[in-house]
Amino acid sequence: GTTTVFAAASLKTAMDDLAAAYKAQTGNDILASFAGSSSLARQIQQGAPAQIFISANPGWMDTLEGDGLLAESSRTDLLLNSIVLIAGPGAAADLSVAISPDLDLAGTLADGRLAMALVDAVPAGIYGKAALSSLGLWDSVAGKVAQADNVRAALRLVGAGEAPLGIVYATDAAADDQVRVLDTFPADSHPAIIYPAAILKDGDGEETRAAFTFLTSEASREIFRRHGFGIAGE
Amino acid sequence: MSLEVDITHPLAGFDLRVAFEAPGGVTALFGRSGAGKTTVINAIAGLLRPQAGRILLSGVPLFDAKARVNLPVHRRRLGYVFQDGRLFPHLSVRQNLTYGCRFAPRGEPGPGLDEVADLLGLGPLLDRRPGALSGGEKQRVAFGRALLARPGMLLMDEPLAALDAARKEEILPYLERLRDQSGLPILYVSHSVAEVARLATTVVVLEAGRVVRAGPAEQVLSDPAMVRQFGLREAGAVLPAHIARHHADGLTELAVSGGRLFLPEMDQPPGTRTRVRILAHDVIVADRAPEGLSALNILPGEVVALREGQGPGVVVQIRCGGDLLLARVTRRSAEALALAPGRRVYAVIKTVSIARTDVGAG
Amino acid sequence: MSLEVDITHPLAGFDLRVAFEAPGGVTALFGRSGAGKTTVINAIAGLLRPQAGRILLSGVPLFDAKARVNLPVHRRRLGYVFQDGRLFPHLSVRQNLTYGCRFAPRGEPGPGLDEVADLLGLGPLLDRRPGALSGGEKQRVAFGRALLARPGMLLMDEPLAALDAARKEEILPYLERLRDQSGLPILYVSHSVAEVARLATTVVVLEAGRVVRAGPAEQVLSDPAMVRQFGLREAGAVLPAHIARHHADGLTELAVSGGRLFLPEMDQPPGTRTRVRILAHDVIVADRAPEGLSALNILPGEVVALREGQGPGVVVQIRCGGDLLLARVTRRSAEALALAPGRRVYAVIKTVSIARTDVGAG
Amino acid sequence: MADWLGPEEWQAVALSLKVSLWAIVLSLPFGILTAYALARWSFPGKQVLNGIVHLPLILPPVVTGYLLLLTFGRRGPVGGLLDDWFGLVFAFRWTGAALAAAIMAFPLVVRAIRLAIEAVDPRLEQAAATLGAPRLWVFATVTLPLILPGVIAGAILGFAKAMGEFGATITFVSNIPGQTQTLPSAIYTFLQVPGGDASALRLVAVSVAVAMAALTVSEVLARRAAKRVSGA
Amino acid sequence: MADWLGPEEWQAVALSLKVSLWAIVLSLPFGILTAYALARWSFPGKQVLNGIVHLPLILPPVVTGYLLLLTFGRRGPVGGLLDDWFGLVFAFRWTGAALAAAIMAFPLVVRAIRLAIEAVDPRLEQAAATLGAPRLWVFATVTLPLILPGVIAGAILGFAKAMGEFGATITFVSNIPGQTQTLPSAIYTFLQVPGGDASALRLVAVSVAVAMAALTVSEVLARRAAKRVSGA
Ligand SMILES: Nc1ncnc2c1ncn2[C@@H]1O[C@H](COP(=O)(O)OP(=O)(O)OP(=O)(O)O)[C@@H](O)[C@H]1O
Ligand SMILES: Nc1ncnc2c1ncn2[C@@H]1O[C@H](COP(=O)(O)OP(=O)(O)OP(=O)(O)O)[C@@H](O)[C@H]1O
Ligand SMILES: [Mg+2]
Ligand SMILES: [Mg+2]
Repeated sequence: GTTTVFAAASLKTAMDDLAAAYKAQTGNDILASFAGSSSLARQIQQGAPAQIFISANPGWMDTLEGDGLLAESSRTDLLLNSIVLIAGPGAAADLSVAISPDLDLAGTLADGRLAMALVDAVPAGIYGKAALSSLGLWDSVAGKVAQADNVRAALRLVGAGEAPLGIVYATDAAADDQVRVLDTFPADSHPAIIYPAAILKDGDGEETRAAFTFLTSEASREIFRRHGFGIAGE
Repeated sequence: MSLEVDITHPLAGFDLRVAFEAPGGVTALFGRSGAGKTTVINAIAGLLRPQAGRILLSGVPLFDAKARVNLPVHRRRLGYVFQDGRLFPHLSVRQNLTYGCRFAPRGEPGPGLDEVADLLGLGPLLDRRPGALSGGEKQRVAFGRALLARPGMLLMDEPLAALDAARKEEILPYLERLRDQSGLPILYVSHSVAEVARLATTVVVLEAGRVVRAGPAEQVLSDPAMVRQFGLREAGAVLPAHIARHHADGLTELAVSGGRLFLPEMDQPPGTRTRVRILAHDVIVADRAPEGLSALNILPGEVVALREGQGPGVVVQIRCGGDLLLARVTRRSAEALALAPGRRVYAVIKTVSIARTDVGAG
Repeated sequence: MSLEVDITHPLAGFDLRVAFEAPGGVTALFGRSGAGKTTVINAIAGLLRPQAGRILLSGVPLFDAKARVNLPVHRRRLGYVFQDGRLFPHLSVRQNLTYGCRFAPRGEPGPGLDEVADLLGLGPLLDRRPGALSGGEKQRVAFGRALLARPGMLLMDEPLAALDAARKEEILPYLERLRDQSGLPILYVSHSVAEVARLATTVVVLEAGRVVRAGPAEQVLSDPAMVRQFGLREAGAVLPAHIARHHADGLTELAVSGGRLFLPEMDQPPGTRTRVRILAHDVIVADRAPEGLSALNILPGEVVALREGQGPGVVVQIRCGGDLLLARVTRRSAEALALAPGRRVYAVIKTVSIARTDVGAG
Repeated sequence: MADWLGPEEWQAVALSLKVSLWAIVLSLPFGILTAYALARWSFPGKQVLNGIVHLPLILPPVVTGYLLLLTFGRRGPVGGLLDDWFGLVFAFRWTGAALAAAIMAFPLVVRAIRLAIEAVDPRLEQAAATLGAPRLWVFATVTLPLILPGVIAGAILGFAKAMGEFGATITFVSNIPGQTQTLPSAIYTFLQVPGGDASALRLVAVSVAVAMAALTVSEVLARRAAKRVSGA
Repeated sequence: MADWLGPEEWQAVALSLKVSLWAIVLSLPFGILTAYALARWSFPGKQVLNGIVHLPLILPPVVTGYLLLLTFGRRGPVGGLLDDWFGLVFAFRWTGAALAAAIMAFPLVVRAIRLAIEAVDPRLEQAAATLGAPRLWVFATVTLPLILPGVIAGAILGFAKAMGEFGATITFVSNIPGQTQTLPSAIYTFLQVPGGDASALRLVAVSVAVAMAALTVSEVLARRAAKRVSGA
């Protein structure tokens, strides 16, 4: 049997490994469709043939829950992530900063840009804006933010040196050797970055449950950890 | 088969109002450049919807503004040889020629592809595309294409204009045969009075969008008032005649009301009715029966009228038997011969000047 | 100004190999449909690059395959009147006419827009677009457009084919004046022998891509061997002549080597050299001096040769003075008059049959 | 090269080809009809039709995809009917990807064909009519051959567009490997993960190679068609 | 209507218009030149040029955007030169958005114009040459007026495409309100968040209205140009 998982695009590598492990363990397939959480959520609203949804954005999961599309009490917070401030070839090589309310982020940027995902739309951007705001830095840099349509594009702006600094997920920063992490935003500076997962009502069934259980198993958590994610509830 | 046209169609700067009847045979539309000939043909073919009026073919309305009849082009079955060719550039000459065959009524008699290609000298060109044809070759393909569609009527807009004399000499007799044998009515636009005289049974003269003269070819072509339309050189008379007999030396003797005329041998058997065109400038007037002349045709007659032109010429109308001949002489000769109404004269016509082109079956 | 053409250009199914010289004046390219006339003109204009050979204008190479010379079209300054019009559809008639003016060499004499529009009767059409013109109107615009570009030479491909006789009568004298006064050399394609005879100083006859005859117009047109090219009706002789005097009754007296000829009044002053064309079928042969005839032109002469055709006709070559006349008579008349070489005869020519169209300045 | 791409990637290539070809097969007939209507007929609502045809070009692809999802999704008004009547399901199937690609390519196809139709001399069609040919026959034997270069241009533009279409497709039919994961979706997926750039680049290369091959073939075909018309 | 959209949204509308118009202004001359070269000349590398022109259609927009970033970014080879020589900066500027839109629209512009050029009867250009007109003049006075309907069609296709372009733009110049936030970026932003559909819809309506207006104007212009040519 095959279980179709709709997963946020940033989970691609982890999910590939998980699918392989699941196949080895059970002989069954996990088929993952990766896209933006918003697209996936809308598709689920329109009756997509998915059994499990892993969102990067709790808001969309809330929406589906409100629509009654989730299987009863299956929603669980699966993963955690953090956001970091990164520098790329566009910044001074010896630049080092520590994130604090005193940080002169605008001065450090000078006439450069701070690359982020869309600050009002894409989770990484929303978290980043929240963090900067709670640190009291947002107003000084708001005019210097270059917003990309997803966090990978923001990472690429920094990687290509077009923007000296950026704010991305720790998971993304870790895997890119063009950029280095300057500092991690304190966990209390922004809402917890949670990837909720749930079984979809229409896709509920024995096999789906089995796959879902696998995704939340310790073996899976190990794989997620390997890809840099935190595990919710740890 | 007769065509009745009565239409009005105002254009910016040009106002078409024509009414005429084409009673079968070949009807020539004659008129100066810009007189409206193509516009009339377009209306008949259905490519132009006249503002008002009607067009009947054998009594059946092709178009009737009042009755809101407007037969679609492809249902009119009129073979149109366009002034501008309009060959299909993507089809070979053969495909162009046979384009209409599929829609030809089954069993309709008519020439086949080979016959037409032969007549028009298109044999070696059948596999070429129109882009690789000369101007005259294109015109011939356009003619063949219309013919092979087995139309109920042919509309020909200057179909021979780009052709050399020799090629014309091959096609004209074919058109005559079409007219005489198949009874296919033809509406024919041409600037060549010789062509018109040879082919037309009816002539319609257009001027600035109006019909200024219409009627049987003999009458219109012999009308001295039409000299301006046809040009001085082409003024002449058309006489009805019949073939009296064929002579051994290759001459055919024709009987006209005023006497006998000798002509290069004709195909038709004795007794056939025909028409003879005698150009005014081919007629010499003599006051006595001339002798020792190479001209074989000498008709006695009586001067009916003299009409002076702008130049030094005078047009003399001579009654020979029941018919009227026209002759153009200089004023000096008119005086020398004391030409005046009532004077008895002889009209001298060179045999060979009644050329093949000027004879047509009536 | 002289044009030298010597080119080879094989096409699929058609092989062009022509060499001729056009020594100024009007050179007529004559030949059947598909003979290669347009192809030759295209090569001269530079629209077609011949495979080999060369084209010189006044000694300057426009094209020379060996020397790798191939002047671009716009630098050749040849006014081309296309067989297929090629008017600019997006420009008004006025803009079409003046298109080339900008590139005309400054100070070059030539007619202005008004003059050309007047001559060609285009006045009322100046603000129309070509799409709203009749076939003949288009042809006239094409002619005017080429003229107004003040070209160094005119290439005219059947420029008058779609025109009525009256319009032709207006344009031909203009072309004659162009030829005589401006010295503009013209290469002229036409199927009309009358036009060619009137205009051409040189005639080049093409057949299937080869030059079969080339030379001064008088010689080529009077050559009985060319009868097949020009058609029987157009066979005739061209005689050099000069104007002797103008008579009060509107006749002009011409002197030819064999005597005097009377003609409708001509413009030129006495003494002007000119040419007269006399068609074979316009000549009557008499064995005695005829009397009481309206024909004013009677030239005494001597039969040189008789040439029998396929039909009942005989072509009689008559020496009148230093020139040769051609006459077509029936075999019956030839026998009746006992025509034979050496026989003294009279050639009777109707004055008016030497029409204006057949006279041109030599 | 077989092991240069993984099986999932080969699947994406095959699927993209299938989707693009079907997109063209789907949009050509409608494209020709629409182009003809816009070029030759006048009818009320012509400007509206013209606008609708251009919509996919104007709207961000995501919006088009979303509208498709709302209309042709299983719960959408049209999607439900098609499913009930013909058993035709677009949502989350390769058929949906083909539909999305066809719709995105449609304005390009229509424009190219329309330009070609407008360049056809109506006097040739008139000539065909005088020879007795009814309208449809005239269209098939005169108009269509004459606009062939335009049709080919439209088809190739549409094909290229379909090969590159991403936004509307992923929004409408999602990104399910083997079912709706086209080349661009696969490229997107690789671009979303760390270290995926090399894989993405490989797929881009494949995509470009396929499209270039199609382009070259189309040029040859179009030149041949044009040569026929020029008649030399 | 002024308070139907917020000031930031008005900015996006204005910016989108500016970007699209410049994109067309930018791509038309190059488009005409390229189309002419592809239609009329033969030169080595013609197929390669043809391929490059079509690339933006084939590549997923994100890839195009990324390539633009690498080429025209401040640190890119061309971007650096343009900055040094002309002070022309594309990265994070509206100029970059215009460049991205122009490049995405380019294949459409070129195809439309090329089809029009191929439909021009070269015998008319020959006729102009016999009248003494040098090539460039022939182009300006004969070819160009005759292809005007095609140029207009290309321009409007390009404009529509530019109005809808999103992927390449946001990847290249990102989304900076007031500077590079075009309508599609704004629409995308709204679509990403739950409950943003209504706002997105408002912007879609504006975008469609603008494009329809442009479309209608272009149709009128093109019809006028075509009428001139048909000559009636
Ligand atoms: N669309 C139009 N608008 C205005 N006038 C027009 C239009 N089409 C044709 N005409 C005019 O109508 C007149 C008649 O044109 P038509 O083509 O019928 O002439 P024609 O007798 O065939 O001439 P030709 O012998 O030169 O072919 C011409 O003066 C022409 O300029
Ligand atoms: N591209 C081509 N390929 C092969 N043959 C051609 C090509 N173009 C023209 N021809 C042939 O060359 C010959 C000469 O053509 P051309 O146009 O020069 O004739 P023309 O003397 O002008 O005839 P017309 O009086 O009919 O205009 C014709 O037989 C024509 O079929
Ligand atoms: Mg006409
Ligand atoms: Mg020719």
